[in-house]
Amino acid sequence: MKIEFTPEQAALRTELRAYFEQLMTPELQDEVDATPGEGGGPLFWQAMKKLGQDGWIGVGWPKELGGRGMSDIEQMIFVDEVMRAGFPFPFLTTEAVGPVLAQHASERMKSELVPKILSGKLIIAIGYSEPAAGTDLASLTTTATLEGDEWVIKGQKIFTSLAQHADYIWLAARTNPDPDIKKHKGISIFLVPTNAEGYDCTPIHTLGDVTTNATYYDSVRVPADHLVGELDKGWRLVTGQLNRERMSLVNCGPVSQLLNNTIQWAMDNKLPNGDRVIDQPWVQINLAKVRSGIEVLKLMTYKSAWKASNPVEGEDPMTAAASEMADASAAKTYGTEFFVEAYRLLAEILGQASTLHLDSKGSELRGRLEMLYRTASIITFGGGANEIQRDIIAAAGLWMPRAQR
Amino acid sequence: MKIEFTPEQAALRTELRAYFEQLMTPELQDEVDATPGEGGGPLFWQAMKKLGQDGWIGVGWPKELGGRGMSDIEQMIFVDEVMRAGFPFPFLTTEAVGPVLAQHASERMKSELVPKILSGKLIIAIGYSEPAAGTDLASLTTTATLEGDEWVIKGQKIFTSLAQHADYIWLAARTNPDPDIKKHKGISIFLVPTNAEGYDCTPIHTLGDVTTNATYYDSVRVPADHLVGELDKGWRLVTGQLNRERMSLVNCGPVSQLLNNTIQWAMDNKLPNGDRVIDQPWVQINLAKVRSGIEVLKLMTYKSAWKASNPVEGEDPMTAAASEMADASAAKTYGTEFFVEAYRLLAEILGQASTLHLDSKGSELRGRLEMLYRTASIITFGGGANEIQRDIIAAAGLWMPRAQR
Amino acid sequence: MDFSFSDEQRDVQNLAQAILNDKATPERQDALEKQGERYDAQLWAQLAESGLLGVALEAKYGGMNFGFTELCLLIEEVGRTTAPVPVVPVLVSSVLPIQRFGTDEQKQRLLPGVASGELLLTAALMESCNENPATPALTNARAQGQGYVLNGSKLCVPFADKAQRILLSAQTDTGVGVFLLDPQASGVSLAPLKVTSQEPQFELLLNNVMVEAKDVIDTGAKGASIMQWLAERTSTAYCAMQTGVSDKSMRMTASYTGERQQFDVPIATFQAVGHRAADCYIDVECQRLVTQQAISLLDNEREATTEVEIAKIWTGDCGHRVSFAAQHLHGGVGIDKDYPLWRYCVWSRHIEMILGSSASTLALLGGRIAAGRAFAN
Amino acid sequence: MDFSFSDEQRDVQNLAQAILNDKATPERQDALEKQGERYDAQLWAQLAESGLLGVALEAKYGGMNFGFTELCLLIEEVGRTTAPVPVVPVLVSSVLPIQRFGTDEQKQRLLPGVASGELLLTAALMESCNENPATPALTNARAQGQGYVLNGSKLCVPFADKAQRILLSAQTDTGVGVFLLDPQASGVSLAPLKVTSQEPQFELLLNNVMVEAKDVIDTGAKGASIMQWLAERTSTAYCAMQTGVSDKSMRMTASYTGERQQFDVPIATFQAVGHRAADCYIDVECQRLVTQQAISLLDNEREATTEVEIAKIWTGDCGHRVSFAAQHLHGGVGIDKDYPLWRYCVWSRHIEMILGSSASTLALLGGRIAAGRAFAN
Repeated sequence: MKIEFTPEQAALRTELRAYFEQLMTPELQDEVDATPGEGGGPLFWQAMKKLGQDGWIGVGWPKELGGRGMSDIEQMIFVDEVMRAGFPFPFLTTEAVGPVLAQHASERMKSELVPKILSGKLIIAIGYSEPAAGTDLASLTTTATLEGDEWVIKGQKIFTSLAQHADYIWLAARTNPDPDIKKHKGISIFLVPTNAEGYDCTPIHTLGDVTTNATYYDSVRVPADHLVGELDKGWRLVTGQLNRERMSLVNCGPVSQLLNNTIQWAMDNKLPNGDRVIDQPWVQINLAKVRSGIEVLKLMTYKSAWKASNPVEGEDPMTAAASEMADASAAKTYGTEFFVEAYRLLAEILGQASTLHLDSKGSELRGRLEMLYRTASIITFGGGANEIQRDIIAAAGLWMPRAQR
Repeated sequence: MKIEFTPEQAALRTELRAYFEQLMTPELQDEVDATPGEGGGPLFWQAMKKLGQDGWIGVGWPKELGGRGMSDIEQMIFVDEVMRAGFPFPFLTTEAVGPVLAQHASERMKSELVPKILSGKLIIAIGYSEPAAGTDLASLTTTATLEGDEWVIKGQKIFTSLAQHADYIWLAARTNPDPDIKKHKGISIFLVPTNAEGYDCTPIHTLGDVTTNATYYDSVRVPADHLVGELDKGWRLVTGQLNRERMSLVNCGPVSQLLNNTIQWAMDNKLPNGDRVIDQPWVQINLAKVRSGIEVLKLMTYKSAWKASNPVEGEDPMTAAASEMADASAAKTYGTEFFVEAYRLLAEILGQASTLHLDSKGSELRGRLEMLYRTASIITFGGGANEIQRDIIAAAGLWMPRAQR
Repeated sequence: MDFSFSDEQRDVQNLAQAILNDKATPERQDALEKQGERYDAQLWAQLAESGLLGVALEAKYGGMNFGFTELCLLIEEVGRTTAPVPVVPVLVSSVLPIQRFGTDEQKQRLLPGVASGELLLTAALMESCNENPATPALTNARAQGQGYVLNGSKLCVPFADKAQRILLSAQTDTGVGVFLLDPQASGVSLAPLKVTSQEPQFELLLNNVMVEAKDVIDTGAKGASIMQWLAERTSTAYCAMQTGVSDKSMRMTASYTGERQQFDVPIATFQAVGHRAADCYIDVECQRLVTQQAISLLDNEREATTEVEIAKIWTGDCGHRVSFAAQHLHGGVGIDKDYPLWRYCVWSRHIEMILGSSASTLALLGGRIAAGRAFAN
Repeated sequence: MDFSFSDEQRDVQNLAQAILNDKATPERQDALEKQGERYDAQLWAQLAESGLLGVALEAKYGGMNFGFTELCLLIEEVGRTTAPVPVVPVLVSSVLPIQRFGTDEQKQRLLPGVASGELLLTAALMESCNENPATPALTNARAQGQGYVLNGSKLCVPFADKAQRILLSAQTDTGVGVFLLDPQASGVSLAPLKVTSQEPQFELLLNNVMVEAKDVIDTGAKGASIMQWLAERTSTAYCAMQTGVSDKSMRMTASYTGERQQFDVPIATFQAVGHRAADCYIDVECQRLVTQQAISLLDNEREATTEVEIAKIWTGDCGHRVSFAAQHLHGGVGIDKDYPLWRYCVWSRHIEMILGSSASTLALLGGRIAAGRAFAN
């Protein structure tokens, strides 16, 4: 047991921090701030291209697929740093969908898409949720039917984030309508080009100004080889990456940076009586709560990365999988709820100034806290609602019996 | 709307506070401290007798039953003050069971027991819970069978608190064993004398040093007129007083007194650097959290008392009952969980000294915080587990549909 | 102890509900926001016509002659509908101190116009890093002739562009002065701000601005206590608004989760969902009670600093928790701007952060406790 | 980053588990408590025999030559069984500073006896209203001849009656001195205390007590840093114990609720019960991680004040929450002394309150942040 970075890991972190500080020019920062969490502007695409050239896309992909083959810990350091810098790196494309696509898509799709992903030229949006299928994802009703050598897709998806910048939708559709089979069977994954006929995308405006989309599939036709993996077995692809995705939602990079910026702000600003804001004991306590909450997130994410590369010898695979699942759910639940609390604790320090929008005169810390109040809830219900996560923890972490559902 | 005491109410409070300060002699305080929450010593009985003589038992009973006929607000002031003084007043006997007994028991039992209760000479213990019937009280299995003109009672109860000082057990038993009727039907209430043959009582020692009991009923025979109210309709008597009992669990008198004592302690004691304990900002914040939590409890209990005497004109009775139930459950849930938190916040101020038992050298504040750590959980699961209370709130307060159970 | 509403109070409540439910619909608010300004002049006129803008004004100024309690009933209903009308800045923060501390001339000049809806007033209560209007640090006033010359700045002044006068405090030679500033006066500049709640707010810059003698409320001796008086009423009025905001968010959530089906049942039947909503119920009840107490005490001009602080602390906590519970239990719908929940969320934040957060207020209350001024009685 | 245990570490863990599970049964603890003293001398001897008492001692003192990590593995298992043995006072608070800062003579005189189980040591870390042993306020020492004369008092000294020496700090002319006090010396009086955890503790009164030169560890220059060093290790060792206490409480709760039937189903199937247990799982995982980090850093003699404070904060919070969740979900059984949960609850409290609470530690951490010494890296 040695819970600190090795000298090599510390060096990688230093390298990456410097790299992203350079990458995030004030102009790029402004562009990114204007479309929170989204990217998609010209400077964003320019930075993506540079990242691709410098070999920073697909760092965790095996070398044979064109990646850097970094270990999980190194990869986590990369994620920490890119997120800390605030660059809207398209993780879903590069880390979640990308490697699966590189393994399971047809040869033609692979050879077309993988180079584009790795060179930072392609974003793929994920189309799972439907109006009546959110938490209960398996009840989705969008269908794909084989007609000749084409799949005909009919249905509607909501919260298809990034669709406005994407070339493809990674779409889950029902391919086996037999009502007698379990509803999570009979689902398949398709790559739907966003320029296909019958495809439509309309924005959904949200509280957090993050634009997401409703996407419509009015008999969209795609070639047979746009099916990814085996027919009717898409559910595995949907859930296969879940643990890692949950971990990535709660990365501690951004909140660490925000805490540090708030500390600095509270040191630099003065109260009417001449004391610094940070001289107020309640401010110090708020900061300390955030500081100690962050420490756990850091350790959770690093432990999970470490575990991925270091399976316990001789452990029963089912026990190992259950424990991994429980820990991912614990991290997701803790982290997402901690964020809500942390943003509040920091906003209290700014007081009413924390309600000033980043575009406003007088706003502080680039309006981050103002924006985060409006976006923090998304990942408590999204990414698998926290109720489901707690169900998983009780069952997989504590082996408690579950109610029939 | 005028949320402050009338001059008369304020005067009553002043009178009672002075009365109980006199009543609680240091000797009585010592006796009471030795058997937390329990009473039963010689000075306790002496004080009970005086309370009876001074007309302070049954203050809320109607005058025709021998009480003072006080309004609900006045009664709440009385409860506040007796609890603040720390006297282990037998509320269950005088306020919960007593009035029901005075209304529903047989004439012979009434004429025998009511005068004793009102003169402070009799305690009645409640026998509802069984080893397998706690939260699911209606599943109780103790039976009572009529043989000739006697009821024969067989079974076991647990957590029969105060049984060691009681002359009677107020016992719930199954009188209709028909498996086809709903399980909360077919339950009746009996008065079982603790000197009856076949009755046995053994102490259960608890974390909080509060002694409670297992009581055993090995074919205990009681005369027919020991049945209270109608046969098979005891469930109504069990649940009838529930709202008021829930409110009484969360009275703010004791915690208010404890807060004030802790404030005074923190003013009187000094740190190594010469500052008073209370000069530490984190101590002030802990105190402020408790202070603002108490304020709500005070208002909840007074509002509930006020409502009992002031039904809203023209309100639908079902709506009124639902709202009363939801508010009682809200108060019980909030109050019992707040107590756990409040005791912790105050104990942190004392630090390790809060782990010194009242019988120990060096203990502070009569060891109250030490003891309360060990007793605080009882009322989060007892008195209707808080899970059940939240179910009630969702259904009765917010009209949300419930799962089938 | 009397927790009931009088018949007159119920009338005020019913009248406010009728107008606001009818006029401040989500569709109407959506349309106004799209036009770029969250202010409903028509609705304001209608409230004036109904007499509600004068609910707490004396009859001689065109008011209904009721008190702070009745005013807060109106404000709670504004919270319940998130209606885009400046009830707190106008009817509480500026009108109440003028009616109590202003000169007869000021009252006659300004109050009837408020009651009739013809003019707006507002107050500038905040400076950068300074949320206590009783201790202005960035604004000063020096006597000149019969009047005063003001310099400095205020932040987050609501409706400053539409107000006839802006009530504000400034340091003077003798203490804290209270002034009625004409935003059209020479030397005043207003810069629009963009804030979470979308309330129109402004930064106010004062460069040698002349305030005439007739617009002075206090020159220094009593200014701090006047500002404290109005800050307590402003805080409490926002607490009343939060009651409406949180109560409605909670009820929307209860009803949405009763309809929304997942796993073939309404999600309200999952115990975790029911219990989270139950926690909201508890929070709202707690927040409502401490708020009603503060209102009642202030209405009777009792010393109520402790009780106002407690109401403020609960309001911040309850507003925050209920806002996030409602968003969470609604799922994606809760943050979709086509569904009205989001306005409740941003107003919860507005109220939470105004005139001190829960954390800063806890520290104040703690200080009062340490000074022996807030024992539990 | 390496979260694994080495084979040797697993051996220590397994050995500790085997002995403690076998000997520190609830029945055995019950019997000892009824005899009036929570100390299992037989078990202590057995731990000595197995070598575990010397787990962190150098081989030349009869130890296993392992470090703080391995010692904490033993301590966690003591927490998991609530075994009545003074592992922290003896093996951490007194043995570790002696091994690191003591003279060769002190080490040779005292450490082999600890490893063999023949003698106990302890430390007096607390005074009335003073939980920081690096700033002794009520105890002073003045030089006399080759030794020192001590006066003053310490509170809550564990096992003071059985210890050969009591390590303590006192104010000297030149700073904070560290001494090894003989509790049999003239002028020492011990008064037994009664505490929540039932650990044998004493008030220690010192009236002109002579400490010989050979029992002086530091006369003033480095005493404060020695006490800080040992306080960080003591805190962290208690954090490790809490991991065992909370983890076991949680697992007892999961298994009890899986068995206990109400409304004809195991109560674990109620979502509210499952979720409360899930929250315990999260808490225990968080507490374990920050504790392991603090252990690892201290074991490598890194500067770790921030990380120790964070571990202490989490430990207090987690200990408190898991204790009450476990009691609550067990219902009446949880507080019945015939079922072992209650011991876990009282030990949670013991650990929570020792050397500073979560609230006081948060304030310390906040101070470090304000001083620019605890940015998130």
